[in-house]
Amino acid sequence: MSTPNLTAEQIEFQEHARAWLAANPAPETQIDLPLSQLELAKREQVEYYREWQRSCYEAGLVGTDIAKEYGGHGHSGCQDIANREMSRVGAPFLLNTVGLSMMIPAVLKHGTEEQKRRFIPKALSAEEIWCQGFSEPGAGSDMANQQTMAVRRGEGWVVNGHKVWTSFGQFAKHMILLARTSRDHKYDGLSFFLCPVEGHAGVTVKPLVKMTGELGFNEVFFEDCVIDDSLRLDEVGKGWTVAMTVLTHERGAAEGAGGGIRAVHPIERLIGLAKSSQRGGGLAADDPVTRDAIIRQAIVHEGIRQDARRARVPALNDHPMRLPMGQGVVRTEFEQDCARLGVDIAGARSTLYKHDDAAPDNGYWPLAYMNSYALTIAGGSNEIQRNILGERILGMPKSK
Amino acid sequence: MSTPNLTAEQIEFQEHARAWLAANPAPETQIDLPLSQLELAKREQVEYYREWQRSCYEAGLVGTDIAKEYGGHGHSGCQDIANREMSRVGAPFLLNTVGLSMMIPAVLKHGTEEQKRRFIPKALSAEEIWCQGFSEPGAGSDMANQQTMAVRRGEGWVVNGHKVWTSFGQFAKHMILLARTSRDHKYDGLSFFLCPVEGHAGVTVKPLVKMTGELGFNEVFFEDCVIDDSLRLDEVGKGWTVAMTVLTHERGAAEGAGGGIRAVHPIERLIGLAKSSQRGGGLAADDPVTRDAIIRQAIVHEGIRQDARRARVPALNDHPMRLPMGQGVVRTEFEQDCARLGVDIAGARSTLYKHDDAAPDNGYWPLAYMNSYALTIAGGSNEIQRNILGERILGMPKSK
Amino acid sequence: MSKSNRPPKDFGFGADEEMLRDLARKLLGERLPVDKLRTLVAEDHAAVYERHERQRWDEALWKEIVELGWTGLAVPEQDGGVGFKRAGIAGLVEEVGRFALPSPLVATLNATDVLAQAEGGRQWLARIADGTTATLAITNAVGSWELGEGDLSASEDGGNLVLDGAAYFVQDAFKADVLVVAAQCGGDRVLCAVPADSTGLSLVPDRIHDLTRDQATARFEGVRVAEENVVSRDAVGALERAWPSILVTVAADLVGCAEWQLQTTVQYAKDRKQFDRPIGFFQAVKHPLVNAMLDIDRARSLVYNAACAIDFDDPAEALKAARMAKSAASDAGAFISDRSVQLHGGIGFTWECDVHIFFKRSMHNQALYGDGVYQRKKLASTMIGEI
Amino acid sequence: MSKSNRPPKDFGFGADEEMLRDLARKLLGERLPVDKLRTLVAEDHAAVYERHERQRWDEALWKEIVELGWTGLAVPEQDGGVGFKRAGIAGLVEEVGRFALPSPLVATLNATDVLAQAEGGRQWLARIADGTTATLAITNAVGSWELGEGDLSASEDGGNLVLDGAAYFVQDAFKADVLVVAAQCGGDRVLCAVPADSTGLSLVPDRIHDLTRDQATARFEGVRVAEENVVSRDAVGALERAWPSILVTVAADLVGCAEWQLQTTVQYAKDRKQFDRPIGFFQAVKHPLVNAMLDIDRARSLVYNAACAIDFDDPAEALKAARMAKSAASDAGAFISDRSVQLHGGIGFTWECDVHIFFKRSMHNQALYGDGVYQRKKLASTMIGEI
Repeated sequence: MSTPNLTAEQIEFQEHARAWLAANPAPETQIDLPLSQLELAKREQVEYYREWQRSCYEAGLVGTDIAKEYGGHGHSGCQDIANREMSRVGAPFLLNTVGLSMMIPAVLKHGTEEQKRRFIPKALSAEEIWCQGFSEPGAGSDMANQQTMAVRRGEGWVVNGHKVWTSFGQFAKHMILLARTSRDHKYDGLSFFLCPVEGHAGVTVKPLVKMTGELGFNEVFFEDCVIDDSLRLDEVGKGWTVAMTVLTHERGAAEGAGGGIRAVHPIERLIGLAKSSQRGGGLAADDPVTRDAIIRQAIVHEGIRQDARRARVPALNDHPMRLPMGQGVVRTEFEQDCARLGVDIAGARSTLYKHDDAAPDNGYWPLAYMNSYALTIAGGSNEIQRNILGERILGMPKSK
Repeated sequence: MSTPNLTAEQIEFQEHARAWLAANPAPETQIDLPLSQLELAKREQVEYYREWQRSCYEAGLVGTDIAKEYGGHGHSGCQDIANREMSRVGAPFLLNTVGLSMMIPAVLKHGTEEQKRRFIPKALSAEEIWCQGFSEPGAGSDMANQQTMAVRRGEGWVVNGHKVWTSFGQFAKHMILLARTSRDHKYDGLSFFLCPVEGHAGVTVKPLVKMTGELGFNEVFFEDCVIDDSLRLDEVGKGWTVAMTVLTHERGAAEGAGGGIRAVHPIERLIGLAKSSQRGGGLAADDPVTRDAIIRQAIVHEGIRQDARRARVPALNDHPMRLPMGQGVVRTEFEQDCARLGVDIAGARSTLYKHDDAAPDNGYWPLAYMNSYALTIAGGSNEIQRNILGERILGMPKSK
Repeated sequence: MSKSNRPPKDFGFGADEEMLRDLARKLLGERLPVDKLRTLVAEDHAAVYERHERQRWDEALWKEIVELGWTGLAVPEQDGGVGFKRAGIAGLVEEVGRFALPSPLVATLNATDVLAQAEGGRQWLARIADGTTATLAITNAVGSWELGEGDLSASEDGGNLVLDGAAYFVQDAFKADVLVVAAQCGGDRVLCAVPADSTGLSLVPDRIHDLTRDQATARFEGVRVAEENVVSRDAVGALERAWPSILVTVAADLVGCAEWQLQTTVQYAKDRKQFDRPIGFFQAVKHPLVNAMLDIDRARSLVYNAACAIDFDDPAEALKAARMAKSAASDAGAFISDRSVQLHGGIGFTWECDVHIFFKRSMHNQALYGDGVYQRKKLASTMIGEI
Repeated sequence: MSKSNRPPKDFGFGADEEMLRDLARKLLGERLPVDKLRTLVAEDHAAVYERHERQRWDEALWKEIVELGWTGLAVPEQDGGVGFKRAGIAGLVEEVGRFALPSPLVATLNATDVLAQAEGGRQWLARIADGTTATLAITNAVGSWELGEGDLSASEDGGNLVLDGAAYFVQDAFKADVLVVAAQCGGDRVLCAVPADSTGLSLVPDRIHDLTRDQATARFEGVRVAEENVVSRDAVGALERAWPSILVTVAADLVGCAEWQLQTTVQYAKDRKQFDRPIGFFQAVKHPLVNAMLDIDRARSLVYNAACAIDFDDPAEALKAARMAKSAASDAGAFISDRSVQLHGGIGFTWECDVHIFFKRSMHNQALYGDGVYQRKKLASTMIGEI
């Protein structure tokens, strides 16, 4: 892990982060922890991760680069270091991922001073969990096709509609909500709200069952839900702009940010599986076709790391968004392809669900494979991402 | 090679075909013969193949099932047998492929009695070579976008325009010509002609150089070329219907019909190459990743054979055109994939052109690979073929 | 069944075979439309994956199937069965896959094929023809399909054998009356028919993804096998001879399942609108579905070719053809499974959408008895030569 | 060149490297636009493929390049060269690939890298820094890249060596002043620098597809090599140490070439109309080009990573990174080559369209020193372990 050219502040911070993480390993627990954030289903799991994020926050590893007046620690260029160190020790994931990587960037860029002070500190500490309300049952990959309406009434807005794919919805205090405030314009008719969820009248959260039989996503129904106008982010009709800020950040921010199960090196994990799996009378790890498939993934994996590295070298980027925007497709399909390869290597043992003792890696592979479709579908399917790349980066005509 | 349930006529014919082929092998020659029909470039090559087709015709192996009044031999269900037997002995290909598999089916279905008597016999004997005039420089994959105009004048038509991709054009006596007779309708504005080429005023044939540096295709320019109305096939405005007859037949007729170089079993050829190529310090044939790639192709190859077999069992076809129409894409990409695999197996030796003594299989692989794009592009690219399959077979909405 | 010298052009798929296939399609279409299937196997996710309740199947429908004689189709005529052509059985199993029928039919067919190759299997074949269900218990703890491997040993005790150890990945074990078991007995590998209720035999359910079957570990603690139930002293030989049939049956199930996935996804692509058009307008949807269709067609054609080669008694050709069919069917199944979820978009990822039922059945079958890579490795040994 | 302990985040691609790259892009953009390239190498197909005339290159441009010092970039400073970072050389070679420059630059760089690892290579390095061109002659008759293999033998004769046999697939042999040759000499593999005009050395031109280079078989009949030209008694060691640099250079050429193919095809997709729309509207055109872009990006990032690893003297890491780069670049090159012809449609298949020039250069480079499958096999041995 290379960390050259650090400032004095960064070197000091790195030492602090390493020392703290060494002294404060994630607590042992009897709780059945999920394989990833997407499978969070039980309150006790949430409390475990909430507590972990809170202690990381208090140690300065979360909100590291955010100004002190918004509850941060006021460092500069140290969050990446914190993320890397957390990842390095395989720390649990940070629970409030929507708050950290979607709400906070949006509020910092588009919010009022009051909104910043009200929402950012409690998101950093995980006291208030956030969820995302962008997807609708009818909208599919066309995110601008929002049907949830917010209608002006007095000082506030009345919201009616139906959101889907809402991770963390059942535990969330707030939602970043994209809603239609005008039917006259497709894009300019959208506005962005910081909408209360938990205990708020007119909001009902209903957990959705995934194809794996697990929970993790929710449907959220709005029936005459009233939101104060102070919870609007940026101007009326600027919702699409805010949403783009959020999504650009999300797609680019997959790196770092604590690891949990994902901190295990995916290629090492595949190799480990191959070394414990049979194929054709020998070890799968000795089967050259399997080896070739694993090394293919290893090259993609290294490519993702090096793409991220090259993205920060302007001289080696002809188009500034080409590498950052391409990563969404590359990373999600890498996860899918790795998981599918794991299924294939596991062979007969891929038939086993996670609670079966004989399932390799506690049943990770088939579940990760099926769950990977959330990555390639949600937030604009990879088909749509390829349209966007072809149009915005390569300049080809719109396919829609 | 299985030939069950033959009629007495067929059994007798098969014996005749075998005996004749055994007694009449293709003559030895000093001529540099092309790797496939598409690379025919020299008059001496043409004469060699013309002579071969003529003798096959006289022996009853060509025009086998065509009525005697049109120069055929009046058998029933024997052409397939003839093709198989020619293929089995690796006979040279039949020169007049456009005449045999495009013109004759179209004239039999759409032509007048006079046209049948005039054109079919000399096509069977290869006395008159045919070429095809469907593709235009501006039309690309949209075959209905013909710009070559045929304008009525007295008893005939005056043709102006420009055709491309015309195999055999430089040796052809006639062309099956699709031309526009009305600008008011896209499809119904097309008509079909049996157009004279060789020595005909207003027709200029210019050989086109392929990416491989070989000849084989031509451009054909029409400048005030006059065609008699008796050379029109079917009614004015029915050109698209006739063209569909031709193309359906073409795509379905890739089987059999004499083999030449293609009669070599493509998988045997790949295995042979692998057994004579080095890879990583051993034989390529011992490299399991190469083996896997070869067997993949072997399965596709067997699949093509069995698809053709199943296409003739109505009980195993839910949609009668699904298998026949799918074969165009499958077969052309099979040829491309096999050739590409051969390039990869040949390794450094794939850099060599056909006249280099060290080139494996006389330089077949890289040339076959490059020439395979004629298959996946011409006559409607495979992208368009997939549209047609999705629309006509699966019933999805048109992408155009 | 009449055998001629040459495999027929129509794979031997004649009027009888078509009639049985159409009957199956009609019966399953009436009795197991997809909404009934969903109620049957996927009503409550927690029951399956958290409480691990035994998966359900329609036993009344199964009784009807037994009465229709499907269990006896693979039993030779001389043993009281129908001795149906493999081509006909493939046609039937395609429908079973298309409706994702939860039943011991495939397991029973597979076990029947092995018993038919065992010198002492006749009495069990007769029982199967009468409706007894069976399954194979031949796989070791890591799921190896190598025929000589296993974790069961047999010792002689008077005229009987005593079995100890375990067999893993036993398909539809809880629906089977008898387990066909391979065990190491000194230098021999013996094949035994062990009634499911034998003393000392316990079935431990696997927790599996597939909702349309069960799977178990069969544990043997001093299970006594009477002499007449030791059906062969050459288990490897019997399994080897049966292997083409076993592969073709699983491949046919995959093909039927894949065709359902294709048609369902095509229908969704016609109905679902985005950007004001049915999504089937877009080539990113249309072309993958065309590719899936071509893959399925290949697999289907290869299944009938292999079935026909089995019927016409060409063992080397049959095994080669069957491996090709299984390879093509596994790959076609994997591809359409992937696209069926992806192209259904958000809804395809949920429990309420039926695609996951077929996705999981297909995933299970893709692995069963070896995936594409595995089959191609075996094919390379015969077609290119040993390394 | 300063070396620190850790590879820099920016691959060491700083101001100097950017300046050289931009200079190269400007020079080649002015002196070798694609229409000039076509005139230079592809004016007459019969001259190349039928009459087998020597392929042409712009010697005046080459003289300028030599004056700019590009031949000395890889020569260490202490030997009179520039000792430029590999990251900078990769940036230059990307441009060379992008313009498909016919020249002995890549061959000379590759030979330089080997000489720089040979204990007795210094005098030749100094000459290369002054403009002498070189190439490697290390490949056997079947094109094996295994370092210990070859068809050349050396025998001692006084202080000299005498070479007999042949080296095959020698890149740009007719443009090289000196051949760097590996030969078996008793139990040793020796590395020699053999001037191209040595008595007994003859170059037999290969007939190749690529229009932008030449290739030859070098035949040695009693070629005497003076002692000072026996540059190493451990050819395998020198080649092994140079191998990462060699792979990265070829990979960089592939990446530049691929980027030209991508951009040219994208432009065609914008300009060319079918069905009343630019064909780039269609996802069957757009999505493959996006995939090509992502593949090229990966290869390019891996090239700079490998170059940087070489600069920072981590041999094991450098070889691994270089094999990854070559694998990714070969595959990316193969894919965009395929699509560049297919998506250009009919015109892309013709000699008059420029895509074939890049298609053939890419195809040549994909194979050179091992394709993706080959590199991954080697990587598996180190990353997973020997079988």
